[in-house]
Formats: sequence, C-alpha cells, structure tokens
Amino acid sequence: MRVTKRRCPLSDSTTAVQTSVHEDVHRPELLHHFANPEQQRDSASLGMWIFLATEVMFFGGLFCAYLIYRIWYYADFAAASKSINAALGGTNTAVLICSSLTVVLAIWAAEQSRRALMLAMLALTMFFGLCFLGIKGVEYHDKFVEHHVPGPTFSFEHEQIPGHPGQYANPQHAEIFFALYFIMTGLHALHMIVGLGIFTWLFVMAWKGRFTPEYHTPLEIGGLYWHFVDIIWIYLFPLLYLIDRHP
Amino acid sequence: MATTTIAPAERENYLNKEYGLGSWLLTTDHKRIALLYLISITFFFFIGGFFALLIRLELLTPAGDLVQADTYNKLFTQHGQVMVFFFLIPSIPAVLGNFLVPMMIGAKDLAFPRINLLSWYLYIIGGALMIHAMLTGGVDTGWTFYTPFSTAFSNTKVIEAGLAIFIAGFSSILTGLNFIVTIHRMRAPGMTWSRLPLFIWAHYATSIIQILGTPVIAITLVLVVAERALHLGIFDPKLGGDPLLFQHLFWFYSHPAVYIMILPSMGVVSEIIACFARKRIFGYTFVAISSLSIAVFGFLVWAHHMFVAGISVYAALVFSLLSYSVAVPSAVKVFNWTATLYKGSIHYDAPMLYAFGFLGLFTIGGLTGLFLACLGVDMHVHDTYFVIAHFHYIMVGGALMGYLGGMHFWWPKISGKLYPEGWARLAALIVFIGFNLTFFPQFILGYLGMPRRYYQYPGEFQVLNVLSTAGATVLGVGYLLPMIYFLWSMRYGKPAPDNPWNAAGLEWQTQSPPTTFNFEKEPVVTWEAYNYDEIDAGHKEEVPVVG
Amino acid sequence: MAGNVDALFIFLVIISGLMTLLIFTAVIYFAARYRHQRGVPAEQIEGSTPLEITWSIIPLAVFMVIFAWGAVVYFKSRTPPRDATEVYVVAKQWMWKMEHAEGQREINELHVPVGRDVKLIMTSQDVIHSFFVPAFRMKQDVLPGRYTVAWFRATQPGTYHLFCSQYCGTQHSGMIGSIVVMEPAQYEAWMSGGSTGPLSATGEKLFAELGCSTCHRTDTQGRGPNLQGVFGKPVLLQDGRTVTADENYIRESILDPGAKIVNGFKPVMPTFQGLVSEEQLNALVAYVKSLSPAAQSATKTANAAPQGSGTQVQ
Amino acid sequence: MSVHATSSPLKTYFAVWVTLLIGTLLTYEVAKIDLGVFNSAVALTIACIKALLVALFFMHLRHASEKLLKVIVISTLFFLFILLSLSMADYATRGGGGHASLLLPHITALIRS
Repeated sequence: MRVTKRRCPLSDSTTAVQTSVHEDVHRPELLHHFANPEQQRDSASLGMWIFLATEVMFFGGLFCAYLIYRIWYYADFAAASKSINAALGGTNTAVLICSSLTVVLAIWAAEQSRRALMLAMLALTMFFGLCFLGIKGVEYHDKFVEHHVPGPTFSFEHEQIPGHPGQYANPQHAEIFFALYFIMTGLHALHMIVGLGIFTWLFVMAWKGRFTPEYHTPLEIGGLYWHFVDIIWIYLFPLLYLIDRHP
Repeated sequence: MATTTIAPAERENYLNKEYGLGSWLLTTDHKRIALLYLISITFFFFIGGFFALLIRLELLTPAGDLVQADTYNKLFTQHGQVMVFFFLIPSIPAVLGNFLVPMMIGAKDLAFPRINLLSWYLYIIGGALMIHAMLTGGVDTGWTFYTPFSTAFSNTKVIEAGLAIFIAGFSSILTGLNFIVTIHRMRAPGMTWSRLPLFIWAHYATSIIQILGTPVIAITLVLVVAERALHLGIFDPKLGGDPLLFQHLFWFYSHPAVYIMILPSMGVVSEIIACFARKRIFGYTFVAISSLSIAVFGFLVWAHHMFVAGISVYAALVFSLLSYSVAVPSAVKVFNWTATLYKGSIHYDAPMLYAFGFLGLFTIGGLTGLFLACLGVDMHVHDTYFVIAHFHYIMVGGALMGYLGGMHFWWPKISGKLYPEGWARLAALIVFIGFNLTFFPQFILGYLGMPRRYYQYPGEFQVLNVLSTAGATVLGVGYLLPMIYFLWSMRYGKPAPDNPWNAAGLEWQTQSPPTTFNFEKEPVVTWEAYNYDEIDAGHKEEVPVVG
Repeated sequence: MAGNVDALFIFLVIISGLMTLLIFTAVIYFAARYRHQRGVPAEQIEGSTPLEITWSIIPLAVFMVIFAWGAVVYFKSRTPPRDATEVYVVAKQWMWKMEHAEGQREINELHVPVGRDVKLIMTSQDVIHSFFVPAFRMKQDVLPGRYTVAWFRATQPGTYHLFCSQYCGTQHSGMIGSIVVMEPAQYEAWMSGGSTGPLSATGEKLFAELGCSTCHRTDTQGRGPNLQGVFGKPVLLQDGRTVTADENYIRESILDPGAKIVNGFKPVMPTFQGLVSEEQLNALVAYVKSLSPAAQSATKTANAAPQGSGTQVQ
Repeated sequence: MSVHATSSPLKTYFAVWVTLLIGTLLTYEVAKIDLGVFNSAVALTIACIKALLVALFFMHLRHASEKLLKVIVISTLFFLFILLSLSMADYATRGGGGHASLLLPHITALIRS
C-alpha cells in the first residue's frame, strides 16, 4: 500500500491547477490532487480498509480449503495438528498481541508529540515482529527435522489419532494438513515480513520528524495493516494448533 | 455549457505537456496511464485474436490438419487466458475507466496515482511472464486450469502462466481499489451519488467484484502452482484432495469476472444511449441499482458451471435458482435502455451504432444464459459450442462492442482528434454482421452436440464450422478497421472540439484533450446527470453533431 | 429423456425468441420513429416505478417456471431406475473402457439394448473426463477417485456418438466412441459371445485371491463385517454416524479402510490402494453388490443424489 | 472520519491488551479439556471476540465516525460467508456413503438418536 504523502513529480511543474480553492491549507505532505488534508487522510484510510477486504478474501480461499478437508479428514488433521508445538504457537499469539499494543501506543505517542516514545514503540513493534518470525523459524525447523514438510521426504507413519488408541493417521491426509499449515502460516509470515518493511520505513520517517500530531496518516495506515495480520493469526492459531489437544 | 470553440493545436494538454519516454513510463497522470493500458491491451487483443483466427482455420475441416493436437490445445488455452485476463478484464476499466472516472466526477486524478501506475507495471510484468510462458512452450490446460490435469498431467508451462495471471490479478485489484476510493472520496462539490453518471455506478460495481473476487483466484492459483511444484494433494484425488474444490474456488472468481467484463460495458452504453437519444436514461435509479445487484448476485451463482461436474444435486438446485437472480437486473437494464429510446431524438453516429449492436448481442447472449442456468438443458449443452457461443455473445458481443462504442464516443476527448465517421459506421456494421456469422452457428453446433476444445470433429458439423470461420474473417476485418482509422486520425484527423457530441457529463466541459489536472477550475456540480433538456434548450440553433 | 430435454429446450427457444423479438422490434421501431428531427426535442421521461416492477416481476415469474421445469428434468436424469442394467465405465487418457455386469468388455464402444434402462457407474484413471451422448441429451463428468453415475434409455436402434466433453489433454477430441443400440434379440446374440463370465464372478475370485474372504466371512466369526446383504443398506459406524453402503462407500472401504469403521469392528484392514486396478475395483464392487440380490441398486436415498456420492481415493 | 481525534485513551488500550492475552491463554487451556464438538466452537468464539476487540479498539472501528468502514467490514465478511457456506452447500449434501458427504450422515445420526 502506498501511504506516502510526498508530492508527485508532476505536481510542482504545473501552473494550471494552482488555483485550488483550498490553497490556504497547502502543506508539504498534501498531494496535489487532493483538496485538503482530510480528504487525503480519509482516502488513504479507506484505501487500506479496502485492501484489507481483499486480504480477507485471499485468506478466505485457504480457509475454505482448510474447512472442507478438516471435516473430511478430522482424525488425521487432529493427529497432524498435535505434532505441532502449541506452546510456541501460543507464545507467538501473545507476541503479536503485544506488538499490536505497541502499534497503537506509537500512534498515541505521535498524537501527543512524544517523539521518543513513538520511536521506542515502533522499534518495539519491529522487535516483536522479529521475535514472531524467529519462533516461527524454530517451528519450521522442528517440522523439517521430523520430516513433516510436504514433499518427497514427507513421513507421517504410525502417528496415533488422538482419542483412538491403536488407530493411526493416514499419512496422505496428514500431508494435506501440513500443506495447508505451511501455505497458511507461510503466507502469514510473508505478510509479517512486508509489515516489517513498512515499519522500518515508518521508523525512518518518524526519525526524520515527518510525523506531527496533525499528520501521521502513514502510521495509522501501517497500523491497520499490522493489526489485520494479527487478526489472521488469531484465527490461524486455534485452527492449526489446537484441533484436538486433550491428553 | 458545451463550448464550440475548436481547440487551437498549441493549447497545453496532457499529451503535449511533456515529451519523452520517461514522461510516459513514470507518469502518474491517470490519462497517460490509460493510454499506456490502451497500447498494451491492444497488443494482447491482437495476440489473442491471432490465436482465435488459427483456431477457426483449424476448424475449417473436420480433420486435424493445420496444426498438431497439442498446438491446438495451446491455442485455445492461450486465446482464453490472453483475452480474459489480459484484454477483457482490463479493457474498459483500465482504459476508459482510468481516463474517465476522475474526469466524470470532477477530480484531478485518481486517489492513488502512483498505485495506478504500479498496477500498470504489474499488468506488464504479468503480461511479459505470460508471453514468456507462450514462447517457451505454452500452456495447454484450458484457461480454466482444471485439476488434476493442470497440477499432475500437463507437461506445459502451467506454473508460469499461473503466476502471470496471479500478478495481473493484483493489477486488477489495485485498479478496483483505486476506483472505489476515488468515487467515494474525490467527487467534486455537488456531485452527489444520485448525480453520478451510470458509467461511474457501473465501475463502482465492477470494482467491488475486482477487490473481493480476484484475491480468491489469486490464492487458488497459488495452490495450483504449489501443488504442481511440490506435489501436494490439495486438489489431487490420488493424494486425497478434491478436484471439485478447485472448480468451486476457480468459479467463485471466474463467474463474477464475467461481470467485471460486462458491467463497465453497460456503463458505456448508458452514456452513449443517453447522449444520442438526447435524453436522461429511463429509470436512472434502477439502472444504477441493477449494476450493484449484478455485482452482488454475481457472487452467488458460481456453481452453475459445475452442474454436471459431480456436485450434489441439491447444491445444483440452489445454484440454478440463484442464477436467475442475476438475470433479473440484466433484463431490467435492457428494458430501461430500450425505454430510453422512446420519444427520444435519436442520432445515428458511430458510437450509437455500437450501442445498438451491444443491445442486440447482449440480449441474445443474456437470453441464452437462461438455457445454461436451466438444469435440464445445461446437462445437454454444457461444455459444447453452445457455451462458447453464449459467452462470446456476452464478452465479445457485449463487452467488446461496448468497449469499441466507448472508444469512438470518447476518442475525440482522448486524442483531441476526430475519426472518419463514415469508416466508423462501416466498421460497426462489419463487426455486427461478422460477429453474428461467427457465433450464431455455434449455438446450433452446441445443440447438435459438438463439444468444445475439439480440434477434429465428426464431418456432420463441418457446414456450420465453415460458416463460423467465414464470419471470423469478417469480424477480424471489423476489428482491424478501427485500429487503422484511430491511428490515422491521430495524425491526419480534424481537431476535435471540446464537446463534439454536445454531451452531458463533466468530462466534456474541459478541453479536448484535457490538461494534466483535467479542469482549469475545480468544477461545482449543480445539475442532475444527463441534463440533455437543459443542454439542448441552451442551443436552439443547434450545434451540428459531428459526422 | 431426450424428449424431456428437447421439450424444455423448445420452450426456452420460444420464450427467448419472443423476448428477442420484443426488444428488437421496440429498439428498431423507436430508433426509426424517434430519429432526430430538427425542432423536435426529446421528451424527458424520468422513469416509472410501476413499469420497473412489472418488468422485474414478470421475467422473474417466467424464470421460476424455467427453473422448476429444468429442475424436474435434471432430477429425473440424476435418478437411475432401480432395475437398470449396470455398466461400469473407466475413462483414461484417451479412451473409454466399458464393462458389462455380465462380463463383456468393450473399448470406445458400448452395446446396449433398445428400450432398457442402462445405469453407468463411472470413474477415471487419470484426469476429469465427461461422458456425453448428444443423442440421449446426457452428460456427466467422470472423476478420478470416485464414482459418478448416469443413466439413459435408448429408444431407437442405431449408432450414436459418445464424446468426451471435458478437456483432458492432447487427444481430447480423439476420445470419442459410439453407443450401439440394438434390438433386444440382436443384443442377446451379441451378449452371448466373448464373455469371461459375469463381473461379479471375477470379483468373487479376486475376493478370495486378495484374502478378503478370510476376514469378511459369511458367519459372525470374521474380523471384518459380514458382507451378505450389506449393499444398499444403512451401516452404523463406530462414531455413531450412519452411511448408506453404495458403490462409493464400498470403494472407499477398499482403498481407505480406516475412514469409516463399522460399529463393533477394529481398524485392522490394510489399504488396497495401489494394489487393485480400477477394473478390479469395479469387479469387487460388483461382487459385493451381488451379495445383496434384493438391492441390486442403491437405496432411494443414494439414488436421489448418486452422482454426488463421491469418495476420495486416499 | 477523523481518526486521530478519536483515539481511545491508554486505559482502554491496556485493558484490551490484557483481555487479548487472557483470551489466548484461555483458548490454549480449554483446548486441553475434551468438550467434543464444542472445542472448536469455543476456540472459534474466543478467536472472533479477540478479532472484534482488535478491530474495534486497535483499528478504531468503534470510533469510525463514518458508517462506510463498518459497511465494508460487514460486507466483506458477508462475501466470505457466501464463499464458505455455498461451497459447503455442495459438500454437505453429496449423498451416499463416500466421505465426500458431510452433513447427511450427521443428520441421519441425529434422527436415530
């Protein structure tokens, strides 16, 4: 998402349109084709919400596939899900929730003109984001070592189905679970990486003092994205990690 | 209102403001980006058209004698993929929509000009990948990518084509996003929702589909690519998957995608009919609402592509019933356009001829849709040439006719030049005749049972196939003509006045071609859409309509 | 069946023909009558809500008639009669393999008697195909990994096209065959030659060879359920659900035995995935069916939605 | 729609944060108790509540003075629901004994019990 507020290259070369009725409120971050800052901020915010709607449908296709196979192959999914480290997944959920808090605090700090706090909160957000990816990496490593990565080396032989002693999961069906697990968490991690990129840029902007109590739309827009990625994880956690955890 | 002064050539406008490749490739001006799209989609149109011509030539005889079976399979696959994803979906929204949406609502640009440029680059990257896939082996899965053929059996460039369409999809999403935000946020003072041209309503509805439908095909293609590359089992029954799940996800987008193609065309036709009948569109509100309801209901009907695919009969009943919900707003539109003609003052300029063509072809295309939504008949005509004929009537007869009509209507505004009216009328006629000759026989072929995607066929189908091929050559000429005289007019055409048609709409109140920021002064709208009575009343001595 | 579809088709042609005529006439008449004339301005008409409602409701009513009629025709064509002759169809790139219940095998040809209901139990070895006989107005996709069902009754002797109508690769258009409809007497003569014995007998032999009979015994001592009379009946599963033992259930139980354990039995059966071909699978299914003479065809529930009764090969 | 003027006070942020953490812990612990089919129901309910909290307070949906954003959220969820429910309509009613059928066996089981 483009959230920049800098001028487009063409805007300063024009003579024809400098007759804007709102010229009195012209500010450097106001793009030439917007009449006033409110219009610009509202457009940016609306744009991000619509982009998030797109993202919901993007993950929606995956949820649809997940739902069907989970019902078809419930026992196999339960067995496969049990092999993932739920404590790590839970920790990651908490980490993301904390990062969401630091995002809103950063925006609050920007509104209060507390630049140091804003920078600290942005840094903390990125730190949590990196923690999340690190923990995710540990999880992926475990799965790799256990040969649970779909592909030629995949193996899920003689794994008990929870609650049915003596019954073993069908490895093919478990492989579908792991395929969905890796695609869903992988795409989520990709969104995290994009989010980290956005926040790095926001941090630089904040460092340069671009954000004021009046103007910090990029922070708000970036924050919306970050919270959305958090929400996706809030669903992924129970769906992938907690299918059947009773002893 | 409409100024009649002829634009002096030296007036500054978006075309002559800056020169050089850089000023085009790095532009954020929605009008220049529209032209970039115009050039690129025309390029893809002629690639797709070339494939179509080869297909028709192969089908001239029952035996497979012109090309190999594999080549033929690649031809129809790539014809479909290029035409659907690289021509029809971006056609009206990305060219005319891009050019006109900001102008019609009185904005200086789209809300996110740089995202607009980005979406063109995404389109180009996707297109380049598609061409690379075609040059290095091609794709033979059918444009529908049905699994498990595409994931486990085809030996062609499925992954590349899938990624190409994935990337082009994001271009489409960003265009839709830009339009929605622009229409919500950038309207000029006084431009209320009830004063919006129907073109804008149509693009708004289209954008809804683009942002909510396209991501689903994106993720579906990701799954296909992943499954093919890593041998996952999500759609492969051998590994526990369900091939019908692919079809569900695919059609969840690809059915509404039809409305991405046709809705903007309906918007164009509303503008043209209003202008050349010199009337406000009959039942403005209903036409506007029917656009939205087509967009919404379009999402509820996808499994009517799967009636014989092995879905549950009960689901088939539900989807058949829901399919008729789309037919009602489509019918309402046709009735309203017809009623608009009543007591009008009708001019027969080239754009209007295209609009008439659209009306006729869309009516036939829409009505044959009833056959396919009807369970009992679909069992017979599904996957036959009946389906081919039906969707070509909608997508070529409907969408492309609307696109050409729109190009003729707004060409004076876009280029600042007038095209030769006589040639344009002739082209409209040729397209209409060629189209019907090409595709009407295919309805009969389908009813007789000729399946689609056959490169050789039993001899009894030959006569109708010859007719169809003959029509295709006529159609080809009809499509070449506009390209030639549009290009010609850019150099030799007479300069266009600002409002050659005396049309309503903000886009006609600025100069032709417009300046970079469209309006000298931010317009304030104080009139309703299609105020042709006021326009014509203000011009008793009538400005002759060009032509 | 062809007659039903054609009647509906003709009805649709008439409806849409009238509609086209109406619109074309109106457009052409208005275009000519109200062509631009100097000094005659267009009359501005805002619209008319009653008119809008009228031309929404009337088409909707017509659509509902079309829908209902279409649904009836469709439902009928998806419900094979109980006493239909059964033919197993295996599709592969790029040929059709047919097996009659009596044991005759054919490739790209299917001989059937005139006037008898024929039920096709179809599956694919590779990609999706579609069994399309234009003369019978009948089409059903043939999917890998499960059975889909279709039926027809030929009324005229003759040879009819069989097309594959779902794109399936290089020789898609070469995957055509013919349905040969014969007079009953001729058919009997044709049937008497070239059989290796009924399909169910092949299945019975296979049943013994694969060792199925050691567990699925006809008494109550077996480690697997007794299969006598099971076909077409509801089966109570371990998890409390009930399924109908139709072709797809038998198929699934052979290929993925752990998926639906019968109540009171242990999940001890090994999978036969990869060990039996589609043809052998058909024979086994035919054999299990033959153990339930009372219910040669599936029960009413299964019949109502046979083409959907899918199972996946694991 | 003025976002910055309507930011929630810090107290709300921290309250939401604590609730979210408790919700996570609760999901994790409840999953260990055997509730049958209700395990999924509970987990998803908690997830929905958490998502709602994030959207309402962190994403300021609650204070969005404009209805448009809420309309967008609701209609997106509606189309997601359409995708899931109408595809389920097929999977749930494929009859017979294969495991492609989801709903019919459950219904028969319900009728029997």
